[in-house]
Amino acid sequence: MKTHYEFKPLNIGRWLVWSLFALLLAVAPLVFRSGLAVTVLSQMGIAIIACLSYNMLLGQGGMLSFGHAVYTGLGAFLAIHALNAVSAGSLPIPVATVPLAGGLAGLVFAVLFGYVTTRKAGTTFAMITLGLGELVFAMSLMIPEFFGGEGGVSGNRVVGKGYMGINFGPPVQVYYLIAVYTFLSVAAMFAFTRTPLGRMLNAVRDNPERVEFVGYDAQKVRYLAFIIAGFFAGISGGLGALNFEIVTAEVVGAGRSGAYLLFTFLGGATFFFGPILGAILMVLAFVLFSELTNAWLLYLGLIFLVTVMYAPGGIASLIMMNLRVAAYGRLRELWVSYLALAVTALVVLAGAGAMIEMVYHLQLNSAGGSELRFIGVPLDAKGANSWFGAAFVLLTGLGLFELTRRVFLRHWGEIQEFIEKETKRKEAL
Amino acid sequence: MTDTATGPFALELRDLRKSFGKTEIIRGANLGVRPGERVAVIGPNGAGKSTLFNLISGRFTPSGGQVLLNGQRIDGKRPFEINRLGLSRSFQITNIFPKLSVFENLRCGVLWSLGYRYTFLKFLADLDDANDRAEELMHMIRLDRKRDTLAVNLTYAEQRALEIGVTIGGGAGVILLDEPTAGMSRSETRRFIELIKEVTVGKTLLTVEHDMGVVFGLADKIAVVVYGEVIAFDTPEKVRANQRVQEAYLGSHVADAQAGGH
Amino acid sequence: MLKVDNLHAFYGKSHVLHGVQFDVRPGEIVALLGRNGSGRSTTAKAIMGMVECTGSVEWKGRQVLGSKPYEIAHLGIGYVPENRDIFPKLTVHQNLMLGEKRAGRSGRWSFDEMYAMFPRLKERQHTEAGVLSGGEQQMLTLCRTLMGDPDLIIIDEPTEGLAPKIVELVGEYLRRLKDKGLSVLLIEQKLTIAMAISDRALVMGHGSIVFHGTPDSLRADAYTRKEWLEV
Amino acid sequence: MEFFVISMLNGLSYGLLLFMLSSGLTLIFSMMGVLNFAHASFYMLGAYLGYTVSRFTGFWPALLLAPIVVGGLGAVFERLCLRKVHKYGHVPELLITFGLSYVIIELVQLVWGRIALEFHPPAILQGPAFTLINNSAQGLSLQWGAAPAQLCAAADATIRVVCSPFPATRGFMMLVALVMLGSVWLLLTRTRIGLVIQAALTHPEAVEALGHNVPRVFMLVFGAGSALAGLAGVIGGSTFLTEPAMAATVGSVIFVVVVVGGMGSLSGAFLASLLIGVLQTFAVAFDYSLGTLAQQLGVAPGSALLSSSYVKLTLSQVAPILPYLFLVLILIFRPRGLLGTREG
Amino acid sequence: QQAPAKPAAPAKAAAPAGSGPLSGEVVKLVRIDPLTGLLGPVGVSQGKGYQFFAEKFSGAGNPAGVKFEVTLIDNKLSPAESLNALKAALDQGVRYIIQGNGSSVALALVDAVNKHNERNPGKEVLYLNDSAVDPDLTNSKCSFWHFRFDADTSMKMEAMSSFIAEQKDIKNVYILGQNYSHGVQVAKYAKDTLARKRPDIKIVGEDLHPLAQVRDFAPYIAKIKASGADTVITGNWGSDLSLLVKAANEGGYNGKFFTYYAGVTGTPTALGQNGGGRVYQVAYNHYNMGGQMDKWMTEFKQKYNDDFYTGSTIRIFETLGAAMAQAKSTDPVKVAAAMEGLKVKSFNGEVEIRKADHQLQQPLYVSVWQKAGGKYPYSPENTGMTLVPVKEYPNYVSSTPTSCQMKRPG
Ligand SMILES: Nc1ncnc2c1ncn2[C@@H]1O[C@H](COP(=O)(O)OP(=O)(O)OP(=O)(O)O)[C@@H](O)[C@H]1O
Ligand SMILES: Nc1ncnc2c1ncn2[C@@H]1O[C@H](COP(=O)(O)OP(=O)(O)OP(=O)(O)O)[C@@H](O)[C@H]1O
Ligand SMILES: [Mg+2]
Ligand SMILES: [Mg+2]
Repeated sequence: MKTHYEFKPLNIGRWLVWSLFALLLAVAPLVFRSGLAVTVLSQMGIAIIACLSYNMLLGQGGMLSFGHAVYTGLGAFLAIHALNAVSAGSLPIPVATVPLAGGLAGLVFAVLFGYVTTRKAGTTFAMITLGLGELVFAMSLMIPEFFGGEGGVSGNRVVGKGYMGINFGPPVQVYYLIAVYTFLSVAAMFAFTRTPLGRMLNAVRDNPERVEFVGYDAQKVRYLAFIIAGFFAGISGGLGALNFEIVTAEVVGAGRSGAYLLFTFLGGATFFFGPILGAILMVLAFVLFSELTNAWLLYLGLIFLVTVMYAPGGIASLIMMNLRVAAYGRLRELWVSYLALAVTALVVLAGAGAMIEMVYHLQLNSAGGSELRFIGVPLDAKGANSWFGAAFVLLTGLGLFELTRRVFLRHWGEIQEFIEKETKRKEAL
Repeated sequence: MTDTATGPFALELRDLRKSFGKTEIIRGANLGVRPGERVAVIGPNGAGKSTLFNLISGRFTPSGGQVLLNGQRIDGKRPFEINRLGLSRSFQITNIFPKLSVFENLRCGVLWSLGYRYTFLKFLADLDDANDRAEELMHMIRLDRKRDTLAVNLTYAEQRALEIGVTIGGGAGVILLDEPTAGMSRSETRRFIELIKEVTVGKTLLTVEHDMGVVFGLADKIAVVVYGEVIAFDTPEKVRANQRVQEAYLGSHVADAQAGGH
Repeated sequence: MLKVDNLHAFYGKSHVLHGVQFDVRPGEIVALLGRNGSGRSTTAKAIMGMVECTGSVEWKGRQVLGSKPYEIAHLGIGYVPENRDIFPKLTVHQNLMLGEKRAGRSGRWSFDEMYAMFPRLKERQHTEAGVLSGGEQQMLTLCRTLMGDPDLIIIDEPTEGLAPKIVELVGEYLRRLKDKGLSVLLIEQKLTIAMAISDRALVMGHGSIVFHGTPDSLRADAYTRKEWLEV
Repeated sequence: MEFFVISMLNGLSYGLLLFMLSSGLTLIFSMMGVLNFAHASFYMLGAYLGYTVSRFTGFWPALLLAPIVVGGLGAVFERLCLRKVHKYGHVPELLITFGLSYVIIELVQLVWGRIALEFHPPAILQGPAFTLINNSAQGLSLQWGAAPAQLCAAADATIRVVCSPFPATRGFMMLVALVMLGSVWLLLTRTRIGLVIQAALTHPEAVEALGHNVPRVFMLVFGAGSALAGLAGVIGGSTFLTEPAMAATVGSVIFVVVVVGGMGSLSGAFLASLLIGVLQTFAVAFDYSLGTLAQQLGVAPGSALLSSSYVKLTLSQVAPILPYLFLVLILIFRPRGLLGTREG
Repeated sequence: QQAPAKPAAPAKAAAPAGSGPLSGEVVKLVRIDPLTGLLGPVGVSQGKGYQFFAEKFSGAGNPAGVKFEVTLIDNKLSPAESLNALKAALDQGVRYIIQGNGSSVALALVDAVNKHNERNPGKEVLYLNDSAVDPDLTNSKCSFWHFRFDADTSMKMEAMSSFIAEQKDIKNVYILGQNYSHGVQVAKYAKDTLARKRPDIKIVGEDLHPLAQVRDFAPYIAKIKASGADTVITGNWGSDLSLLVKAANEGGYNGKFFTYYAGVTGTPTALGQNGGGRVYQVAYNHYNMGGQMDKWMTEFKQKYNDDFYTGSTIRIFETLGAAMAQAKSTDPVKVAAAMEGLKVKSFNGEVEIRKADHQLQQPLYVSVWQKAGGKYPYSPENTGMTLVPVKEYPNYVSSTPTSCQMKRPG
């Protein structure tokens, strides 16, 4: 009996997806050329590795870690020390392999810390990682020999003449190095999900007890996965060290760990590609979103509330749901609803945004006059008109949104029913 | 205890004991099962049948006594160690991997025994033996059509079947089934018993059952557990005739009616 | 007392009950029989307000369809779910305490009576219910519901996993409940016991009632037994 | 001796402060299993609301009103948001409180601005509750309220007198913490609410079928937990600082208390708070480091080693992170916490 | 780009077009500092200062006649974010970067600016540091591209210790600090300078605690009391300072506190009446400088309802203007060269950018926190309190030697 026949048609699709991914990585800096864009792209690559490695724990192993930055961060520190050793000539390895040093460091620390953390799952695991994270962060300021104190440790990635003009001076060269690492790491982590250990990790997540009755040691499965996740986390840290050429204590901080958790979840922990989306959003949120508005933290918080409530599977699950609808050929009838939803949602956002921005303006900026522009519309933060206008827009938007949402939900439900019937029918065949 | 067959025991309990806090639940149980025997374990509710299974399979550590599998002591070992030595069990309350598909569930059950252990250097898709074995199991438990359905979405009976599939997947020689037919209707039960018989050919089987029909249909021998002791271990006919068993367990006419009904 | 009419129930989009109709009179044991998946448990849940449904459920002359489960419980319907649903981390005694609608007031039943009914529970009253044996858990759920002093008790497969001797005992107790004036809607798999104690029997198939009559007439109706019960 | 007494008092009162901060968290966590990351934000909200209300009504009514408002907001949040994600499990529950904490902090800054507020305790709480007087001639004595100046001044140069006032705010805080302990204990043991919720965590439908209005109970518990946070906020805000960073400083140490104490154990949380409070306070007093230890043991490490930070790090320097060390150790060796009954 | 300091509205020609040599040229500056988080309020307040003074110093306000435009980027106090912000600024063609809060950010920026300038000749940027005080920045890590306008930790300690040396009643000193480079450096310089100036003063204790982690300072106060210290030297800022003083008050500790940052946004309110008469601050300015500064501060307060205290802001515009006029160019390389050794008259007398290490040499003031009124009426955050100057130390006293080996381009 040949069993993997059903992978055949998918394999073509898979080749396509991976080639597209590679292509995307290759052309991105040709499209977005500014200095900021290149470093943002680099950071996205780095974040993608970090979030995927985090999701090995969260999504695939059911381990909620509050201290993943420990492994990315320590990887970064080790990598920058390695880089400095390379610069000093005491470590004869090419600069391009420095991230691997970070990976090794992540691995070693995961071996050390993972031994105690992965003995338990659930809340106990979460809390140990929280405690370890705090400890490592506190230590980072107390032991300047290794962590470089407040200023951190800096290095210089340009060592010697380089090879064929590649000396990693120009950010674009570093970007391509990161892109290569990103591609390989993503591929490796995807491959991992298809291996016996990867599958058993899912089993451990679902039912650690039962795993022991099919011959596996649940603890050991968790531990091994933790080590592998630590390795990739370290690589991501090492790439970060190369990109910034400086590593400071913030890389092991709780803020980082929290961000990995939040954005991995936002992207979608249940699908492999979810964390990739999450990572991209993370970089956008921290680098660009915060430049657009002072109220970015507020928006971020609200986005999380809404996502957790209405799309607990993250963005990836939304996409997959629509793909499923598309597979049954019924996505097309939804676009009107989507359009309506988007438009009304934008109206709500405009109303709410105008009010939020006015409050912020009043608070931070009032001396510059009470006028401000919000998406091109002049507003007067002290004028009743603007406030009434914004409130009106908000309320109308809310009303319309709710209306369209209901219509959409009915339609959506009907389609789901249809799909369910179809699957039942197919099963019965 | 009367030993009809001779030779080494596949599974042997020697004065096995287990206490929870102050209460002793298993009070010196003795039992010897020969290879290939099908044994039904019966007894009143709370007698300690499931506890006995938990002790044998390593879920609990015994407070005293010994458990031997093919002559080797396994008491005090962890569940996965015992499993690797060739003993596998199912659960009274369905216990599978809810977010994995039927096929994945079964494949998880076979991986270790085929020697793949913790490897992450091979693709699952390339493990022909594991895939074939899982397909075969899936066919045996008649879930081919639900191959890619997540286990949570199966009906109760299907989940029970899957539970059995995962249990026998590893190819263990000794199988413990805890109330495999619980919650099934008569007809389903009948089908299911056939299934169990079919998939456990040549294996040593211990199963807990309350349904006398099943018990008498399936078992070569019956072990009666009462108050943490094995008070009788014999052929079905002799056990049914046993006065103590009558008193402690079977009650009067219901048992007869049930047993006779098949 | 309980009058179910044209009841349709849905799990999300799947339509499970198709116009179920029956009634239960005071002091009566009604057996609800049928194959796996015929919709018996769903009927019970629909009465308790736990699934989405349309139609009519009248209890003591009052429409309860659309009420919340706890409101229905307060009106005097007790429900013993099929998958036992004991509270694993609470002790046996605490499980029983939760059965009471108001702390300390248990109406017709007291803790002592419960413990007298199943001495096994008394022995284990301070144990976490999660570690009870399957049968013990079944006893516990029954007692827990009785503590709420219901007038009608809906029991979903109470003898599941019980030793034959206990099965008999449960039958015994159900009859005693009836003597105390309770009505019982008994969902059962084991025909023998259901036929032995019930006043009327209903058979369900594919989400509607396909047979309605006394146990004797069911015994006589070979077609129904073959087609819908497969015995 | 007097240093010991004062340190002990400081330690206990700090422990009680920790308990006050975490009691609401314990309540919600032990009953609902939700690790409420927004707890510190509710604490902060309590302080700011307390400040605003007290400007209209004075401190004491604010002490009552602000927690009620915070509790109400908590209940509303439970009703509108948390309830929706309950069915998805603990991680989304935790994340939604995470998101809420961002929102609250930003909103608070929007409404009250970004710099510290002048929120003072009422006059009656401003002085010392009592003063410990250590007179090298007469020994240790205790004086209620502030000690008169002449008692604290040495009459003659050979006598050393040290007056250590114990702030009334601290005393009040200890009192409130004890009251909280009592009321949460009553709630847990004298009512069935605890049972209902624990049962509902695993089988909500069965609990409803028994006649309990589960959603309402959840809402009440979350509201009560938030109200406790709010109460702590009014007191903490007036005793310490009312500023945007106040939530962050309370931060994760309250989780340490709850987890070290044991999941679902009120007495455990209490014990853990006191232990951590005393431990940390006394640790501050010790300047021992690995280096001095080695020297005392007669080992003479090389001077290069001696000057490295690892070796120079003193106990007092690491005092504030001891709770985390404690947390990790406890969880490794006793995963269910000091007095916990269940794991995870 | 948001907020506080949108480029000063050009329409409001507060400063008429100047007549300097570069009249009409626009100089863009980007300030990379926190606008959110722990130091957000400080960054926001300082941002307003740049907005205010960019307008004042534009056009006729500076000898070169250039127009200054300042934008703010929020770095969330994160070095990595700051490097992103730097990239964003470079993309906009900005050649002047300003930063101040957090030496970790400062060190990261110096490093990044050095590398950028080395790898991109012709596109150099200057980094103007208004408040990061890590001495390393003008010693071991000194850079041609970096200029510091605050006085570094060692200079301030020089002044502070001179003052302490004059106080005969100070005999026992306790040093307490946050456990990171600033706290460690304060402790180190305190010990060095006191040993030099008043060897009889005993250091009776020394402690470091984690940054912004301590909720309860009572144990530290108990320890300080037990040590018999009459004076505490601390580098603490923000809530770590306010809570310390509060705990001292409550714990009945009456000694003096010598601090660096009593006047920074938020701290005055938090201090309130606490510590009146015994909390000292050493800085290059205080709230009652008199003259033009007083007028500016009043105007600033009216306009923004906030207090201006970061005097470096003014110095940056003054020196930039002068250097550009001198260099007749806004090219950073030439301007930097012109800034070296530049002297300007400023609100606290003549100040000089020392050529050797680019550290501004300036007078320092020791002031004490007490009731406002009389000669010293300015009350920050309407607390009714103020910082009253008790001693001024001219350049030559506060100056400290440098170990800088400056590498100059070309
Ligand atoms: N972890 C435990 N702690 C305390 N008591 C336990 C524990 N596990 C089981 N028991 C008790 O041991 C007794 C035997 O339980 P067991 O589950 O083995 O019974 P059983 O024979 O399988 O009954 P059933 O047929 O009803 O399933 C019961 O009374 C049960 O309450
Ligand atoms: N939660 C659910 N979601 C979707 N479908 C369900 C759900 N529960 C039950 N069903 C379906 O509804 C139908 C009736 O189920 P129900 O549980 O009422 O049957 P039953 O007669 O009680 O059978 P059993 O003997 O299994 O208890 C079945 O086809 C079942 O698959
Ligand atoms: Mg059992
Ligand atoms: Mg059913």
